[in-house]
Amino acid sequence: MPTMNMLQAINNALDIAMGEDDKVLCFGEDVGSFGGVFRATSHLQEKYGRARCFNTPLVEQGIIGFANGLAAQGSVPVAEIQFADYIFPAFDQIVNETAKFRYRSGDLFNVGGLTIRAPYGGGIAGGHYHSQSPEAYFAHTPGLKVVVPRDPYQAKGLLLASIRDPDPVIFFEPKRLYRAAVGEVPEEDYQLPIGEAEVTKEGTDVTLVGWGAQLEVIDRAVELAEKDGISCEVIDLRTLLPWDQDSVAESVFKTGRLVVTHEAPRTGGFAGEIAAAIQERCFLYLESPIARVTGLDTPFPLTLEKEYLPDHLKIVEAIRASVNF
Amino acid sequence: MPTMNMLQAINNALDIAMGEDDKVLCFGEDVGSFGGVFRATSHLQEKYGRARCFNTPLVEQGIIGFANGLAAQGSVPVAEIQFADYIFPAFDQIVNETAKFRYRSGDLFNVGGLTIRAPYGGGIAGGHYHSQSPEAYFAHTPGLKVVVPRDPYQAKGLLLASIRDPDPVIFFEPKRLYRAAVGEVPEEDYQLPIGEAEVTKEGTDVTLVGWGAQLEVIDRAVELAEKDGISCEVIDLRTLLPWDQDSVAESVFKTGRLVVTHEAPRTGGFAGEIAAAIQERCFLYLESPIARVTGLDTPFPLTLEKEYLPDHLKIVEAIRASVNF
Amino acid sequence: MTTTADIHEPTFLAGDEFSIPTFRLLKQDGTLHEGAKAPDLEHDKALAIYRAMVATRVLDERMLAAQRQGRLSFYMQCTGEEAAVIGATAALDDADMIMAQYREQGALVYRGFTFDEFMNQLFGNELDYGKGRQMPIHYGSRKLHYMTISSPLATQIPQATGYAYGQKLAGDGQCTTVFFGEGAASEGDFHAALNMAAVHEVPVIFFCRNNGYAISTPSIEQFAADGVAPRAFGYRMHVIRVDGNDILAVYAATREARRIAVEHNKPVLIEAMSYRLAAHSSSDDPSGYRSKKEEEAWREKDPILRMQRWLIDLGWWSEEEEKALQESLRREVLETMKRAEKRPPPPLDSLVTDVYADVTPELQRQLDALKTHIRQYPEAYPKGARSLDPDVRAGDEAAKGGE
Amino acid sequence: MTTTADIHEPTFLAGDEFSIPTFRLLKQDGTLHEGAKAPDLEHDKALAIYRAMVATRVLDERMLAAQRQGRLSFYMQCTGEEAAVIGATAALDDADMIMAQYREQGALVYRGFTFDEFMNQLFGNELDYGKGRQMPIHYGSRKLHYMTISSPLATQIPQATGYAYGQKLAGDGQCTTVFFGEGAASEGDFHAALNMAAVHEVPVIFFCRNNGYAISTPSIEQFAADGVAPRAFGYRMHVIRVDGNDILAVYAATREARRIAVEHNKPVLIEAMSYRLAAHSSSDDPSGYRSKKEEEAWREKDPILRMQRWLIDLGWWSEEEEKALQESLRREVLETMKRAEKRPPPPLDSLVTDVYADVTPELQRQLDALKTHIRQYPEAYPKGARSLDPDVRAGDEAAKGGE
Ligand SMILES: Cc1ncc(C[n+]2csc(CCOP(=O)(O)OP(=O)(O)O)c2C)c(N)n1
Ligand SMILES: Cc1ncc(C[n+]2csc(CCOP(=O)(O)OP(=O)(O)O)c2C)c(N)n1
Ligand SMILES: [Mg+2]
Ligand SMILES: [Mg+2]
Repeated sequence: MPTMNMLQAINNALDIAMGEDDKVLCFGEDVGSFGGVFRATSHLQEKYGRARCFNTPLVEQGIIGFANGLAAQGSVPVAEIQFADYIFPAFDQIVNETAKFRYRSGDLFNVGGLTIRAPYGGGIAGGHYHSQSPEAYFAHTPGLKVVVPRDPYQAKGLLLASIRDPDPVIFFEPKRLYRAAVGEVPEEDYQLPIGEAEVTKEGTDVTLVGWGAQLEVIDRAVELAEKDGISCEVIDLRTLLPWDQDSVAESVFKTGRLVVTHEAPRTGGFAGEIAAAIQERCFLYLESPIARVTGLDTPFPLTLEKEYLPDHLKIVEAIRASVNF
Repeated sequence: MPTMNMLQAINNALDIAMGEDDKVLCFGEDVGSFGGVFRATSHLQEKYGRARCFNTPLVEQGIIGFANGLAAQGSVPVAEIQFADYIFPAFDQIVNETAKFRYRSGDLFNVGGLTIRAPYGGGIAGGHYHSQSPEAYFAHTPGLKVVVPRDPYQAKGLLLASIRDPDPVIFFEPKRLYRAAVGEVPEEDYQLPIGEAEVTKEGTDVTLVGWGAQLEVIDRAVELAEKDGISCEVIDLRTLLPWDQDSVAESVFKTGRLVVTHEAPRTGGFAGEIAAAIQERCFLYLESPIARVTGLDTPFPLTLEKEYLPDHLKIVEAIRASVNF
Repeated sequence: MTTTADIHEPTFLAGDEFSIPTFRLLKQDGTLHEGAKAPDLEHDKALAIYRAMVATRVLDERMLAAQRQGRLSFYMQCTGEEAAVIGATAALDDADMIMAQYREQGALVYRGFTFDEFMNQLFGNELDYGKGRQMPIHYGSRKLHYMTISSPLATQIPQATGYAYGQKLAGDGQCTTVFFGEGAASEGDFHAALNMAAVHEVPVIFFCRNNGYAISTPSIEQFAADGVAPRAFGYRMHVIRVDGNDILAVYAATREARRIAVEHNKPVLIEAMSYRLAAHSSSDDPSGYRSKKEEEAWREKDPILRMQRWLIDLGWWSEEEEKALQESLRREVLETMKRAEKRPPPPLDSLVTDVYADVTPELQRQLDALKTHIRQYPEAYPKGARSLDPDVRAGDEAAKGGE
Repeated sequence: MTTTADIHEPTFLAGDEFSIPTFRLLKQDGTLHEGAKAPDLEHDKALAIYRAMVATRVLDERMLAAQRQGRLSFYMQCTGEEAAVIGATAALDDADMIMAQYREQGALVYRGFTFDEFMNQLFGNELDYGKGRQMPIHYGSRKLHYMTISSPLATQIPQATGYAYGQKLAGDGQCTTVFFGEGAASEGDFHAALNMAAVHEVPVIFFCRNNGYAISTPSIEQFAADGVAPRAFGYRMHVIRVDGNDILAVYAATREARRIAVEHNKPVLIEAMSYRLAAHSSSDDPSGYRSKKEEEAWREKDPILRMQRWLIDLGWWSEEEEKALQESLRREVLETMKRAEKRPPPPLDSLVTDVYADVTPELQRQLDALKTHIRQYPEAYPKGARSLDPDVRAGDEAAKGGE
């Protein structure tokens, strides 16, 4: 099996999707001949022509408006937002239009073909405009699906599934893994399920839930915790909306403890939703409060990024506190 | 003391603020001579002139961009967004600019003078574009303050405090109360505190938390519950960001039970944050799972609005379930 | 870039150097302007247009009255702008996509949306294609290539650019026409849409209805420029300004715009100058922001009367036919309204379907909990309860079969 | 509305009917174009402008080199656009507000931002006004009336309209100048800003640096029109296109624009035609999207060399002075860089201050928890730990005192 980094896996998924279906289009700022500022769309214009892979003018609300229209027409647009921090000018098109298109028309029209890709997250010394994790905004928006891959294998399988999913998907790519995460990725076409979490490690004492680049951080924390003799179960949520409550609840029934982590600010972050839903479903099984290890309630900082981030040390402390409650 | 409805109370607050400080300006779509589609800014242009109260072109991102600049310059803009459903074109200006202005400049510049007013919420047969409750998006955005009044008295005091607060405030007005809520409101200038919840009713068995128009709904539910002999404590959060955790936690220490309600969809709604934070702080005191009574995870409907809304019957059932857990 | 000329004085331009003329063919008395030539418009088509204009007017009058009687929660009229909307629609291919703002019901009437279809939406009953989820006037029709209306302004403009780009790739010779008001043209989405359409050479017609007001805001507070038309220069886009009350001019301009769009894959901007004769919506009272005198002056320019005179001059129409048409339309509106009002609401399940292609597990849980709750309090939720009652459901089915 | 003329043929316009000329005064050899007249620019001011241009160039070269050496995480150069930025700034009042995009450090240099101040921001040390929170090049200065840079594009454009509206109300005779690229001008915020400025008669100068590219995207894929200038017609706004590499033309045009803005409360659009000679940023390699030949052709139009020749012709400047200036600037950059690099980072508390005017209870809890955690693992957070260590803090204070 070939080895790919996450960018290559994404590029490969786009290549397969475009090769297989003429209706798939890729566009966004600098996406055309240059292949995107991270090069996720490299060579696609060469291979599939300027009509199907192209630069847009610099206007995110236009990119998503255009993409909504294209999807309604029956095309399968894969629109890139250069950084998730710059998705907000398109917020109205996404929240008021993409998310409600099928519902409001009684299914006469839909934009299910749409996938929006955006690099997101911190850890690259990007300060507050190249580091944000805005997933909670979209996870509060019925009609959208929100997917985040943790490694190259997941990225390819989930992106192919997102492109072909009958609903619009926001696909957040943890950009600090773009080149850092390398792994075996099958050459051929495959899909991973949307809406299903994955238990990446079984354990009995405490459940850890995260998504994207936090999985790597969780793994480091778990290594430390297991040295203390704490048996950890790790769940990659993969899809935030609709999220797989059953898998998390099942795990917590077993472990009685839950630690959720994300980079986004704590207040109103998606860990809150998970904690709220799980305390409701697992109330009598919980042996300690559900803990959240998150970013601070501040804009994303620069010089003190390390201090801000929910790293393995903060997570392991939360695990210990949970187990020793 | 004069009697006012909520619109009159808001109009009165704006009048006092503009009368007292030349730097206060009111603007937005149809806000000028017409006084706004709900008439919240009636007579302000007449009284203070076109330079200080005016119509803007129909462009929410421009209204808030303009308001950010004005606030940075030292003015005190009160910008109206005609319906909260139409705040999303301005989402970038609010989330990336308003919220981060002071932080990113190290306090060289700030937009603390800014207040954004927007009618919000359902119950007026408005369908999904005249009924939304988008507060959770903003409550996940450090740097903003989010305030929601429950009645005319609160509206005047909180709006005056918001205008004068050193931080930018999003002020959501429950529009179904605009004319429906009538009460005594002092003629003179007064402020109510931002960041402080209010216990509107004391009780011992269960704590109810809500904001805005839900307080009225909670009151109806509490009436029913108390007939069953359940003693309810009711808290109006008033400010969602930063929210008054201490008041809610203190109440739950006493009652051991919590029901939170809002109209917005459940998943990712602000009740999740409250549940997550309170289960963490009050874990050993909780006698039943924290319950959320919310809108469904759908766009806001029309014909079946009654079925969608978290009404007093749904709340009283949640109270009973909580007490009988 | 075609910047060739140099200047050595700091000379500022503002575009007032030239103004954009208005294309007109028909005078208010029904005769042609001097030097004007009517477009090819054969008898049947001319009458189809005219009938659609009258039908739209009658529908609007009756439904506003129904709203006033409390039978309907909300309504919006096209009154005064029928020629702009229907003239443009008639110049298109019937399979061209139309993306409207909300005041373009005339386009649907012209394309054959029945009064029953209108009423089902207006009353949000079980036959509404939109399943009773949107406020009145948010029509949509897949078979008539009319995108379901969305309340947020201007969002449909870049969507039209995207839709038309898809049509260009599909190579089916279709284009998209997007309608919007001069107010909506202030939104950022307008700028995005026009620029992208020009850059990507998209067959889309941007049809701006400049009716002088955005709710209470007069166009003089909307923009300082001479209307919306000069913006086209900023994108290098073809543009024409047309008398929006002149059915022949609108028709001719749109036909030519469509030719440019489809044959050359070039977007076109049309600015139709008209006036919103009615209130903004049933919630609005224009006396707060404009004078009766101004309204009267525009009422004299009524586009329907203008076309009627032209048709009568041609011998294609008569007073008697007019009377008969009006009467039959009124009757039909009232009858369909009665039918639609009585129809039951959409079933409870429609609360959670179509959020996604399939109902998610969480939505199913929420629906199940809601059903349990409604069974406990059926009187409190009559609409929801009725679709949980098997007898009622059976009755509904039988009633449907009977029509 | 000034629509008077009528036409009876459906004639479409596209604005190509007239093109927008370019205002130029200075030729590349340092002499004036025929018929051109240099603006009043006395000796001292001319040299201040020139020195700022050279200082900007030197700063950019050195800091890019520092980035390449890994001493700096990121950098962006103004190279090639110094005349546009500094010529405009020099034509303003020093108390006028400037809202820049990110490539306008020349404006700060001209206004007297010291190399120390630059370096503190670039290294995000404890003396950075921005407290180390933003990426390098996000400068701001309250005393120099230069708004702190924000990465999201075009957001500053409507803010400038608002700021200038406030200035107009304050009646202090100041205006605002907002810089942005031809790429950023595609954003919806651009449209909002210009339209609102025209409607509300705001003293703001919209200064578009058209440097041919937005990262890899050439302007031909950004818009189909002849640049950004013709958009002014859509708002009825004064506009001028100027050779952005011509310091005299930029200066003269901006001075006149400021007069129009301040005396008549009218916004003005200036489009300065130039070229980004360097990469987009230190993360970019332009060889992937443009030719060396194209770059070379523009290098020949270097704005600094052009001004230098003009100054030498006037006898206001010499080769020796040039050499001395370059050397002293290089030395100064290196020295200040060394100082700034060594300075400690901002204190841990700066993570939570300035989110609000006062630290909220929840932020205080979060900070306290973080401090406890860092005390447990001081080696893992050297920057955070150092400000928790009382010895280090005392040492810092002493060091500061010593300078
Ligand atoms: C984004 C957004 N902002 C505000 C509104 C509220 N609103 C509805 S119609 C309208 C005026 C529209 O005027 P115009 O575009 O000129 O169309 P007209 O009503 O004149 O046909 C406004 C402000 C909205 N629907 N969407
Ligand atoms: C809203 C937003 N979208 C995308 C970006 C990423 N980005 C940074 S600079 C840039 C190109 C800007 O080009 P232009 O405005 O022409 O300025 P120039 O770099 O040429 O000076 C892009 C796309 C951003 N910073 N903000
Ligand atoms: Mg209008
Ligand atoms: Mg550029």
